[in-house]
Amino acid sequence: MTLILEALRYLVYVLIFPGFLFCFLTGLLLCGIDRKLVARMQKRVGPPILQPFYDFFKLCGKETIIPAAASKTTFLLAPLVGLAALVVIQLFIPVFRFSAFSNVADIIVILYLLLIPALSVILGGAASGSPYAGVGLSREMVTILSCELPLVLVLLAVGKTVGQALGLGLCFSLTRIVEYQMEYGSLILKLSMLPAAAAFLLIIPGETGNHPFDAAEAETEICEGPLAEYSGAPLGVYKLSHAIKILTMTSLFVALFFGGVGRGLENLVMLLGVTGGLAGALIFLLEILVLFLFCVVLTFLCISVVHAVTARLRIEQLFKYYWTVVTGLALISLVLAWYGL
Amino acid sequence: MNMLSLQHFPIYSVMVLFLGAFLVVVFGHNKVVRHSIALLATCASMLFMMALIKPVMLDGGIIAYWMGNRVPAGGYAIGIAMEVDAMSLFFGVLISTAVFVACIYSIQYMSHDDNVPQYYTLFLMLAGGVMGMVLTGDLFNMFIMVEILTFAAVALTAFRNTVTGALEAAFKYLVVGSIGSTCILAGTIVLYAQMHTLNLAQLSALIPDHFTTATKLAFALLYIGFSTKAFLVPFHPLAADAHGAAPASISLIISGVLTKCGIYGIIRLTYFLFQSMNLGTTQFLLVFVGSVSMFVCVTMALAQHDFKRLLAFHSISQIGYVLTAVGLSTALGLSAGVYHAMNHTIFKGLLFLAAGAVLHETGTTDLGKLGGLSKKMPHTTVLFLIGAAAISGIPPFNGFASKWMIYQATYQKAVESGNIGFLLVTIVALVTSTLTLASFVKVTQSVFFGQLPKELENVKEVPFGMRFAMGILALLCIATGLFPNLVTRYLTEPAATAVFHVGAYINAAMGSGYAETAMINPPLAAEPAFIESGIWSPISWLCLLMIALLAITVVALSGKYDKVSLGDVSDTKYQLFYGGEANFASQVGSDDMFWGFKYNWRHYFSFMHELHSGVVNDYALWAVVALALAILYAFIVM
Amino acid sequence: MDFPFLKEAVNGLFSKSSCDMYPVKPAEAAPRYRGRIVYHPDKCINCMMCERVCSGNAITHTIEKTEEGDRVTRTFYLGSCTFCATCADFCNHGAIEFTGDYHMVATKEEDLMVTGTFIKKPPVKKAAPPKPAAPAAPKAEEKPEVKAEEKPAEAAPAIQPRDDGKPVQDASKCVYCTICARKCPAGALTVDRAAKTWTLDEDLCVGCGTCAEACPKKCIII
Amino acid sequence: MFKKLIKESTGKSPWLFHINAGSCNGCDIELVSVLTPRYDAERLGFQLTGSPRHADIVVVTGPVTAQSLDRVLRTISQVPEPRCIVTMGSCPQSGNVFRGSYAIAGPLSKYVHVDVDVAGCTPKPEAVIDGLVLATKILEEKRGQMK
Repeated sequence: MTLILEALRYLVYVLIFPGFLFCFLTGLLLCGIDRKLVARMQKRVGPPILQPFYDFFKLCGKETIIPAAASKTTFLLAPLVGLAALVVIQLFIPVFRFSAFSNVADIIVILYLLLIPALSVILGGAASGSPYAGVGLSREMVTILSCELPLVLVLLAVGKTVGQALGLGLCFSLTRIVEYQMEYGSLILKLSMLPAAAAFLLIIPGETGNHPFDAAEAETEICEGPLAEYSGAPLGVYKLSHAIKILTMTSLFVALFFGGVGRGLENLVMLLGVTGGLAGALIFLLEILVLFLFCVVLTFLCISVVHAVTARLRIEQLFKYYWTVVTGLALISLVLAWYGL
Repeated sequence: MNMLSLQHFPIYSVMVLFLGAFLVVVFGHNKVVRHSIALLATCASMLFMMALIKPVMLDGGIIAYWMGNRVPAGGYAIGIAMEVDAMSLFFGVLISTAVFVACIYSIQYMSHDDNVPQYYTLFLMLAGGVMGMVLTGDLFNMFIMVEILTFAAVALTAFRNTVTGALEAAFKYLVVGSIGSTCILAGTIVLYAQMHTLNLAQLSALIPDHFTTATKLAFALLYIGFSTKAFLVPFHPLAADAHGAAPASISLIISGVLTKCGIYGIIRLTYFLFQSMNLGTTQFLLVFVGSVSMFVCVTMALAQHDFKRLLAFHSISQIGYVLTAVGLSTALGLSAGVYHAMNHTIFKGLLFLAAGAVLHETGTTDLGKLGGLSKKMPHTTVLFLIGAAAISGIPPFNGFASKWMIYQATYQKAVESGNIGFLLVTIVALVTSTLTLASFVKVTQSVFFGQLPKELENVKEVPFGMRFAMGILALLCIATGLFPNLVTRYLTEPAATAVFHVGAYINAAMGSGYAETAMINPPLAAEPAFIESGIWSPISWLCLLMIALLAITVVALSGKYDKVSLGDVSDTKYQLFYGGEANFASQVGSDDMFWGFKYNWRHYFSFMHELHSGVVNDYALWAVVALALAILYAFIVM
Repeated sequence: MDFPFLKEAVNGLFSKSSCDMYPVKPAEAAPRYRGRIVYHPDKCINCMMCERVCSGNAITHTIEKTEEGDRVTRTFYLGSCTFCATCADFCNHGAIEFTGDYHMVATKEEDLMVTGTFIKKPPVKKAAPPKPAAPAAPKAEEKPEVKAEEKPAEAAPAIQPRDDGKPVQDASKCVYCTICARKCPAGALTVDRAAKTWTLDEDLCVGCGTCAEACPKKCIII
Repeated sequence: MFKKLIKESTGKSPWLFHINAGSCNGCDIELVSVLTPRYDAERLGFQLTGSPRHADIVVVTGPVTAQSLDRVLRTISQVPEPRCIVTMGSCPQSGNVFRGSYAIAGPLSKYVHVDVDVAGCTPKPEAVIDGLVLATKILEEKRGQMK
């Protein structure tokens, strides 16, 4: 009996809460809020918040054309694999106290899992056979390359700080990082972690392919790069996975640097005097809400403002920017963490 | 099957191969006989090795077999010994499977060529040499086996002498390879002069107390000799030329197996003979050479525009990973390195066989002339993608499991030893893994996807035999990737512990108690701790991915995701969008991919371009300079 | 590391959007905006000047012969019009007017057609006067006989305009500078400076009045 | 329920693809000005896309010169169903001042069924918005009739 219950619980995790439905709704909502904020910053009225939902369902209704030069199965399968991998990554990221599967993976693994959605775009573009897609996937690969080094440094710095504090040398497990922050306060408050947080903020638009770093899907120069030949439902799945990636990166940032907020919520609930089962549920809801709010603020900070204010970088400027400025920031925090500050 | 009857299996597995080589010469002109002899020989040697797994690996026994039963008398080992402990058996099993798969593949692959009997004789000689080198317990015997495999490999590189550059590559390989062999020979002679014995076990008992300058010279010579065989940094251009010209099954053997012999030799040298791994200096030497060859070869691979040369540079960069992990001399590091060596043989073999398939069908491996092969060769594309994902460390595959262990080992070593150098190694390792992914994206786009050029119109799928061989390797890729804990517990950890139990190794050969008497400080026999700081179970991850993928496909199919509209090129609707132009063949050239990265590193690439001049005397010069540096290093720093 | 528009972006966030919400709030075109054409057929005299000057040749007309004159229906095809309003300028009868209505969206061709019809009474046909042997004589006798019955004679025998809209020349003031002949678009006038003759070819003349306007001495009355 | 949701969202998120068939760029800049803050077509869901595969509404400007004819027709054929074709300005409807010239391949309606014409030699942005809103209504009906 417990096996069925267990299986059901896993199914709920995968399909409902931190899984598909939650990602679908919050991802598209974040994308809608981002487009609205960018419009407001340009003194425009901007599309309604639910515009990404309309876009997604319209694309589902469109006809899916497969060009004769494309190889059909990879062309159709690539977006689905990318979306599935993104949903699975979201399962590993703990929402403050609650963590669905977080004992299964750690941050280096998440670093590598983040490659799969980007690879699904590359494979989809390669499968479509169009030369625009060829240029697009070569730029997409350079973008991954440039985001990888600073992301590695940030994760090593966090692993070192938490590992040293917990006394086991290095700790890559996300749950333990969050628990550490619960006891000793969020990592954002530590001096050595500030440059790492700043570096991570600069990585988010690059990793998700947002405006200043979207040389890979530049709709003006190379007709949306790898997505040039996509139409209908596969294109909708790609736009959806783009939106969910924003959610994944921002919630990863919250888990890594704002873990201590969970303790604050618990104290708040304790203050209100709610006890017993209700308290657990309340904390759970509060956690989700606070996570969503943090994600919105972070999306505004690192995606919308940067989108409204900057122009698109050429691909080698993007690479140079990431491997000098952002890597420098990350290196500072790594060295500080190394010498135990 | 008690210990006694198992004793003969190592010599059986070596001799079967040499016997097969002899028989092929005699009866080789008939196709069926030739193929059956080759298959039987390789299969027999693999079965002998498999049979030894249970006793040696799991029960921890060590087989010491004296040729002609000349047991050591009076404390001196006169006879030639074959000593098989967990480490050599691990490499033995790995090599025999790779050789067996290569044999299956080459049956159909070599059908177009002429004078094939000579191919199989050389092939079996090479296999015998490699098996002999890994299982032998005698230093001079190891040198002889190295000689056999080098000359067989040189002859096989030049087998298709019509291919441009084959003879020149073979000549280069011959020159630098023989420099390496002579270094090993010189080292053996110096050691023999000092220790008056050639038996590995006795040497590893005597050398640590006589750490004189002569033995240091021997160390340097042997190290350079074995690193030539493993194509490490100063000798890596050889590999690129050799693979470029050799037939694919031979490339599999050279990159998958020969380089492992070099690594095996270095492990024996540093952990057993000189037991110098606890010295910081040898660790620095190995880790430095490993990470330099890791980074240099991956960047060189990015600049290639020939499929096989690109794979060759990648195999050296993966060997760099293995050497870095081995050089850490922590239990986790050694097991990660050995695990990555196994994975490398599997996925590199798969990639080389895929390259062979492309060459077999289209006649060229130039990335510029290929394209769109996935429509014509779907199975090869899928198998290639599995290999590419494995080498670039995508989670469910085996490359990721071993690379992830390597990152943890280096980072742990950095934390324990407190010196930031190892941290730099972890970062270089992670960046190199992404660069590997980049170069395999380049190959995928320019060979298998993109536009199908006119002249490749009538390309067909590869015959079943070749696909079957690739299929075995692909299955192994996935299997070892999904069950890392099984592989580590039954294969790599016994091998790693065997390396730390030098005393047991010596006693097995020289009779119990010899190690304690002969050595002042008997080797540490501490139980190595395999602590892993991260948790990662690929099985549960894969189940989650499958559930999510299933859910998404069900939702998609209900939303009529597969109701797609297909049509042929004549209707303009299904032509590619070129900004309105008519359909014309335009493929993103393989060497202007990643323009952004290459532009930022243009000084580095131009410097590398001049360095790799392709002239044989440059490479010979490098070999000698590396030897000189190694000797200097051994004298001053060791 | 300067972000040029950061300040504008942030206070843009908090200020009202500068969008004037078109479909919700209707927007007026500029005062003298040249939008949809309105055609007043009654004023039109079918001089076809507008058709001739229209750069997009968007104006076409059809004539049907009917008993009380020929029915002229003129259509302005907005789909081919550049809205330069040259036709309006050339139409000295003010038959073409450009309104401020810019809503010219159509799914069918016909919605962009602006048409108008009117009946053009034929000119009163009289016996074709004999070809004037002497240039001076015909114009003198031709005029009084036509005009005699309606107008009481004024002090100076002023020249009365003819009823069929064709121009009449007042010989006393005319200096035969031949400007009117050169200006006449239809080439109906021939003026001979030496012989001081001013002859009008009634079939060619469409009564557009360009000669009257152009005459420096204002001696042509229409 | 799902089909109704798709039908409605087809009307709410029309993506434009702009084809310049030899236009004098008067209509091109007017079309882009529709996306500027003052007229802001994005609040109705309009978005300019880079590839015809992503487009719902194709806006054609310019008198379809002979050179650009087969390119325009090929690009329009590559737009997935349900699609609308909007001609902007007088040129694509009739060739305007260029009618009759050897270089003009005639009005677009000769080759393709044009759904909405926005007349005006550079129609006012408000007129363009009207045209596009009318096109989205037609798009919604087309989506309704589809299977």
